[in-house]
Amino acid sequence: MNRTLAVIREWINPDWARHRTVPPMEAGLRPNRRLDEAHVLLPAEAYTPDDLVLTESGTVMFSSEESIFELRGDEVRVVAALGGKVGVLVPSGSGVVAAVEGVGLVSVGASGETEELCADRAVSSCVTDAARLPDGSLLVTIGSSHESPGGWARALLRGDRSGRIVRVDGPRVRIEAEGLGWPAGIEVASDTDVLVSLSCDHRIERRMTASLGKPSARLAANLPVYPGRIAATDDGWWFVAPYPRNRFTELLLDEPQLASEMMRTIAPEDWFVPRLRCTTPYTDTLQMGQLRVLGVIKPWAPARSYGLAFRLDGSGRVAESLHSRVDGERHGITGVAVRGGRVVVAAQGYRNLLQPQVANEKAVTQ
Amino acid sequence: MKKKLTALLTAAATAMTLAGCTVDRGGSSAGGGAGGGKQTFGRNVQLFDAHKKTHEAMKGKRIAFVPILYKGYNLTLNWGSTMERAFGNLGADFRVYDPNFDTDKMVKIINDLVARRAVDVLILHNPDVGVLTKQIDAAERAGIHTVVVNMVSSRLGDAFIGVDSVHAAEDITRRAVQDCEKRGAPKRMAIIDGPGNDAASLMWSKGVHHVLDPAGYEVVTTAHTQWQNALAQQAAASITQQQKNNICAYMVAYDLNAIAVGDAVADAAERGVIRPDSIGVYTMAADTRWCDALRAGKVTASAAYDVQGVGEAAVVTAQQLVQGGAPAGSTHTVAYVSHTVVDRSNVDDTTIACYKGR
Amino acid sequence: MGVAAVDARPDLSPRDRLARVEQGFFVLGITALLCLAGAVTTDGFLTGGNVENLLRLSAAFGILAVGEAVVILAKGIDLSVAGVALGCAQATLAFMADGMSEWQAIALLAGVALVVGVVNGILVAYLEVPALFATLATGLLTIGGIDILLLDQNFYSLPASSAISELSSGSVLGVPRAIFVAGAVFVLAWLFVSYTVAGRLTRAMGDNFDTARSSGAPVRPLQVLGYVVSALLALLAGYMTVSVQGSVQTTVTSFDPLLFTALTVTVIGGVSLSGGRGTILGVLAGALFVGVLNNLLILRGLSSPLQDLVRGGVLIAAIALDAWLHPRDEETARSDEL
Amino acid sequence: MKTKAFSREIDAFPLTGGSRRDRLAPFRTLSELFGQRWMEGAVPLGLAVLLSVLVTATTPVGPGDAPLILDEATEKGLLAIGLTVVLVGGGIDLSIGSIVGLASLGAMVASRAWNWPMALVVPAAILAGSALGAVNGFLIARVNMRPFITTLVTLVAFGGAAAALQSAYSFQLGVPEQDIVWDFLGAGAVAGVPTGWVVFAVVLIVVHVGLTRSRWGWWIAAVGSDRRSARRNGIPVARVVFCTYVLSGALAGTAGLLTAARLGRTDPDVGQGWELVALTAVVLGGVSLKGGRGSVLRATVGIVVVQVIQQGTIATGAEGSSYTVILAAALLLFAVLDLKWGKYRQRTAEKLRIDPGRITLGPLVDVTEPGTVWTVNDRLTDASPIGLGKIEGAEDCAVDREGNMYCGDRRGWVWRFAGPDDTEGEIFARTGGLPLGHAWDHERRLLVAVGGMGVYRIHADGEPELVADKVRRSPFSLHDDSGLRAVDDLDVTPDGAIFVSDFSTRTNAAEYMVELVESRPNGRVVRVDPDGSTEVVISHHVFPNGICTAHDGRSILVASTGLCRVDRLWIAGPKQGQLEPVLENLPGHPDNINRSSDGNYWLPFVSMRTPMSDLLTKYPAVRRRMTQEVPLDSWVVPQLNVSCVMKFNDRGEVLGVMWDATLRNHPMVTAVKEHAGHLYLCGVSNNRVGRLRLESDEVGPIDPASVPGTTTAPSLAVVDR
Repeated sequence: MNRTLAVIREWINPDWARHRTVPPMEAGLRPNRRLDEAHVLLPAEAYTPDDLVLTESGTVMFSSEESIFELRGDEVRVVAALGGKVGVLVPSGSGVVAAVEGVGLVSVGASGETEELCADRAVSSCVTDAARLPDGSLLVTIGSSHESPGGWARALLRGDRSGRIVRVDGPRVRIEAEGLGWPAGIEVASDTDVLVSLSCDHRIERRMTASLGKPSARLAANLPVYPGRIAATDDGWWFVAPYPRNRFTELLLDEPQLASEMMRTIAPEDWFVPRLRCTTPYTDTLQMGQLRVLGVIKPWAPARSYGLAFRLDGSGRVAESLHSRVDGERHGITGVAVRGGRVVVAAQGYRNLLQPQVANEKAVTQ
Repeated sequence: MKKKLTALLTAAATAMTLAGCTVDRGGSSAGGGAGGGKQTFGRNVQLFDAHKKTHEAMKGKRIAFVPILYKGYNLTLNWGSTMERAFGNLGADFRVYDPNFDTDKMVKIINDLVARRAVDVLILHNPDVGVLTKQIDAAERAGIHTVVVNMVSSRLGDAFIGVDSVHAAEDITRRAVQDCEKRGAPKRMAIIDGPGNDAASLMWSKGVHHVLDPAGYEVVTTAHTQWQNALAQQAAASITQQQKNNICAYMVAYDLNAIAVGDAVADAAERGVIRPDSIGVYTMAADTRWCDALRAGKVTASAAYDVQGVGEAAVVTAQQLVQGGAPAGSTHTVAYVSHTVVDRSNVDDTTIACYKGR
Repeated sequence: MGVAAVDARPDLSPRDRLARVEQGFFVLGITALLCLAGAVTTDGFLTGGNVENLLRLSAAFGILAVGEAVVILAKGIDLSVAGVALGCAQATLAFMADGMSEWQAIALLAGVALVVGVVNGILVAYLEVPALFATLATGLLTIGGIDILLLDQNFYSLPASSAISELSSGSVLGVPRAIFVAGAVFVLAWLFVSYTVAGRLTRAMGDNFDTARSSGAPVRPLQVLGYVVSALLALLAGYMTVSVQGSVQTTVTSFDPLLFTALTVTVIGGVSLSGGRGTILGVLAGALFVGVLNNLLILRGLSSPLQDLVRGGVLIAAIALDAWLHPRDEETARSDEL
Repeated sequence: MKTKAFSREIDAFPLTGGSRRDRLAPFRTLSELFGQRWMEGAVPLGLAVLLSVLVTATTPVGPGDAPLILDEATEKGLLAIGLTVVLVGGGIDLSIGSIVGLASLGAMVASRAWNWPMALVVPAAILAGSALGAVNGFLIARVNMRPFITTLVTLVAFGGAAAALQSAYSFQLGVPEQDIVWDFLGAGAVAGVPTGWVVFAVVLIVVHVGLTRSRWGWWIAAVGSDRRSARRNGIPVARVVFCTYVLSGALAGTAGLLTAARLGRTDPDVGQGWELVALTAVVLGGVSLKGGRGSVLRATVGIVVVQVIQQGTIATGAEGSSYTVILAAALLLFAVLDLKWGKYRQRTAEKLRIDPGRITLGPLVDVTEPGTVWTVNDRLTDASPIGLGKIEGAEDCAVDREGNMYCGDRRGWVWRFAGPDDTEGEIFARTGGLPLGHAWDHERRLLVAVGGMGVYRIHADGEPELVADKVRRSPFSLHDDSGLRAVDDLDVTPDGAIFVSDFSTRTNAAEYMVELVESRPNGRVVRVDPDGSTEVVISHHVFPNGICTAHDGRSILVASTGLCRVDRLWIAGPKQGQLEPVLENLPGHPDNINRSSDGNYWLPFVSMRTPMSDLLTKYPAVRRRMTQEVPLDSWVVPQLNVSCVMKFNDRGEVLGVMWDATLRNHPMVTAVKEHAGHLYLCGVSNNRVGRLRLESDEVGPIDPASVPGTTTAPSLAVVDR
């Protein structure tokens, strides 16, 4: 019924028509090839890095599949093998705190000794990000209370708004905020408030630590991507964008009947939703722009998977961005770590760690 | 293109000649008149039989009253209500059609009624002498009786009922002359009438001149107002402004216009252009609003005529035509109702003055 | 390549030089001539009382002409002014006759006029209906609607004590109140058109709608404002007419002489129908000219048909002069500029 | 009359498996309807007639009132015709009401007061009207005054003149005497039809023919639509505008004469308010207010509707001014409607142009599953490229006996590569369209299906010659589908006729993606007779793409890209004119079929079916929203970046499939030609033509390039492998 109403409103006055649109990548997000030209740290296709941490000693600890690895120089060693899929890593002293699917929060020392921090059911599944507050407690974001971390696509299609923010202080666990659209990243912004990136709403909000339930100010809204984890730097915050927004998926969200039949009859990797990587071209549906003409796929074609990490400055303006466009394959950036001017991103889609040349360094090599 | 056009024209022309033009002189069908040529009553009748027969004659007869304007116009409202009461008692179907002061629409309504033969007696109120000629012919051909009120039209219907406006004009003008002599005012007057070429204005002017000319009075100007108060008021204000006390009376053809002229004169007096009560306002007919103006001293006197009487006479004539049985258009009569001069002194006790809309 | 010195101003043809002169002064000159001719031919014309009476009679359509000028400056036209003026005046008297308090009736009818103005504005600005048909239709709707819904009398007289009748009687600072009110309206309109942002933008919008719109002027609300102002001034003019006449008859069509006079006053005053040109002073001059003309026609005792004929002839001459002074540029002439 | 090769056209609609209701494309038919020229005034007209039906339903106005209504309508109709002509010429004439009054009173005064003979009165009234019109015309055309304010002033001036005339002669007008011409005009009849009606009908026909089919009429429309360009084209603008006002005056004069004869009214306000009625009628009829557009017929319907409304108000005896209120409301409503309708008609037609349909496809074969005949391999990867970097999008190629390869190019050229190792190549012919399918005819001359232009034969010197680009237009089609534009593949049959597939009668060859998304049966297969005449053989086919004459020469194979199937059409023998399925439910969308040397057929796919694209075929509404709201680049289509080449035999068995798993060299193949043991792979969006060496067991004795049945081709039964 509301469709005929919308048609009538548009007939009376064309400006009243409201259609979902995806904003273009412009200004700060102007595409470049910095991810495609970034240094590759790991051997190809060896690991699927999800999140990473830069330790004081200059090594890179990253989580892959069910264990945590440490990259020193160019050789990799296993720090610890945990019982479930390892998600987010948070630096704590010389070691890290890791969120393990099915187990909970586990603290892992530099030499690999593991100690279970909190096994409460609230933080045992679908932990997307965590941040350590100045007072020592941990703030953990739960993507959705019904889904596993891989169920982002189903949550998006179903319009699942059961995401939560949980405060973990030692054994005690308290649910701070509920009803969020897949919160995918959290970081301390200042001593009184934190930044939360809401993936399904394409928004990044600044919330008071005291009252996390109430949204206070938004740092950036209507982004052309689904924002992910956050890494604070001195001049702003680095954000990753694992999934780009696709205009046809937006249309799919308006057609519940088609979406439910798609979820029922088609395998999840063939759903027409944004993904970390494009695997099998043979069963993968194409959009007109992605046609390979004279052997070349145009970089500005509509994206099913995209590589993007961007830095917001204090006022919410995109200061800098790293791109791997549709004709590249370094897509699916899920983790970022910054320490002392060095930025390293984890490209889960490309199954590698990338270290883009920082602005000054790039000027030298050009 | 040329060829097509010429072919078209020749075809049209031949069609014309072939078909032959027939002139429909309106057919001579006398039309079965409602009365059917048979008198309802013989020489004498039983008491109760008369009552029954009258009702029978009138029962179910359709009577239509088409005034110039009905809604809110006291003159026609008065007639309409009288007819409604009378025909209602007799069980006749009486309806009023309001053309809202639009002659075009009045003509259409009459055409519609005659064409659909939806009426037996037509009571018409003509805005101008020559307007209803064709309509009355058509009505007679369709066997519909026509009664015309207000103004004699050149095509006489079955009957005309109205006021003897020339005689009334003469009476009121004599009264004006008496007032002027009493005051010793100058022998000059002004006439304010309607469009100026309609019968009412012409008869009013003729009546006034009948009295003024022999009395040596001079008519300063004759202003035409299309019966619009705005124009009457503007004319009065301008003439008063120009003549000041050089005239002694306004002869206004229409009572509503007279009120506007009265206002203008009162206003001029209040602004000191003329001495108060130095100019009289005389008119014809007197409805309640005119009487209020009279009591307020804005107007002087009027030749009031029996508006109620016109309504009653129309009802009576309609019944006679229905019972008379003579076919429509066979008899033509002209009849006048009474009128008398009314001023502040005798307005309260003359019955025919200050007629109301009900 | 040196800069070509543009020195000699292009010599203006007499017609262009005449066209640059403010049309208002031009018309005032002709009015003065007409007064002279009138004074010579008809006695009792130049008397103070007659001039005052003349001004009082022309106050009503003067105010109406100002409302019309504001709309025409914005390249629109408002044919509903007569309908609003007479309709609302009749309705006010009808309510007062039914015993409603005067101020309440006036407030109610002001609301009605406002609604008609806003409807006109929306039709012309947002639905982009040609102003000619929209206002013609709303004028008829107003007067017809009021006639059906509210009026049940054919003739209403104005109670002497009412504020409306005060409008035209008595005097303020020695000047009769009617003329004072009309003067005030003219001054306010002049200030609005010359010195307020809205006024200037209205003129700009009339001159070139697309440029005004692309330079950020709120064109559509301005058009609505223009029609609302015109409707309210029409209401005031209606009350003025009724107070001068003292009574009102309800059998009147929308093409009433009032509308026709207001339009021709505006056009004679130099406010051209193609918008953007003309001043309030011009409208004042036009109003005086038509007022004097009417008065002379009445005083000469011409019958109303002859008056119409003469007035028509004079106005055709005036419009022809205006067309000759400001010729329509064939290059940019668009066929739908009625 | 040439006997048609096929008794009747084959309707391939049942192949889509859709019900009869799916055959009708509601939105697209609406879009075509809106696009028609006569629709311009249709909707306002339709609503006006609806309004009159409503009035007749609710009020006692019935057919009985028709004569009354028509009497009034014909008189005011003359005014409406005059006003329409003026409006079309870009002006407006409000003074017609007073001209009627003046003419009517003038006629009566002339006949009754001045006792002129009727033979003088009638022309005098008309001349008086045109003279008054001339006054208007002079002021507006010569003195260049604004039409609205001028005619408003003349309305009042002429009204005053009429009143003055009437007051001068009000006495003598009183008594009408009988006059034969007067009665004929008023109540007479011509062959039973009242005079007024006949006059109106004649005027209507003359003006309508004049306005629409004569130079004079076109000039008026030109001046009305764009005054400046009319003037620049040498049209005497001033004279044309002057004539419109004179015509309007004359018609008003005639109307005055008729109403004087019929009603004989002598009051001064004859014709008052008539201009408003005429204006409303014209607007109701849908005549545009901006000039240039409008027809007299629509104005006539408008005037009849207005009269019906008036008759309604009179019959019900409604309030006095209710008629003006209804008229004003109708004027307003129809002015808004005319505006909105004029503005949105084109936009709606454009928006509803693509109307996706529902097609049912079988279950999807999973090509990634190892072990089936479809399993992905990389046999095509190492085909040696010809014309790498020079060719841009060769959809098909043809190889002659000497091994010279001719292939198309998206820029409209036909390349020629002499022999296998010539990488330079030269432009053999320039066609100016999109050369798609290639084939050799009997005399070994190259036939090319040029997208957007039709079927061309290219001679040895590279000179293209048109073979066919026109088909008889299908009987009940709203839009013109006689052009042969989206031709894709063709082949020659033994009797010399050319069968060519035209995949869409709606879009052009370059917009094939619209057809992919719409999947409506817009395509057809056309037979081009040797003498050049064309006839549609298969109609209502969904995206017919590949055409290939079978080895037995008695049937042709038709591949349908949209329905992923291949069918066989018998063109000779007992089952002539029958369509039977050969391959169904293919995993991809088939493109050009070609014969192989071992008696089988090569069939490449232009794209592979994916689960999502199959699901979308079941949701036409979503696809329509996609085509309207989502930009072209984001339309979801089957996987066009990947395809394979398949070999099948006459009984429809898949013999082998070849892929390019690396997706580097030949990811998408649209046509395959076999010559001398090598396979030439063409791709419509590829920058090379691949030349693949076949294994010896795959090469047979038949020369695929020659038309089967002309050389001694072995019969069908023997060949299968």
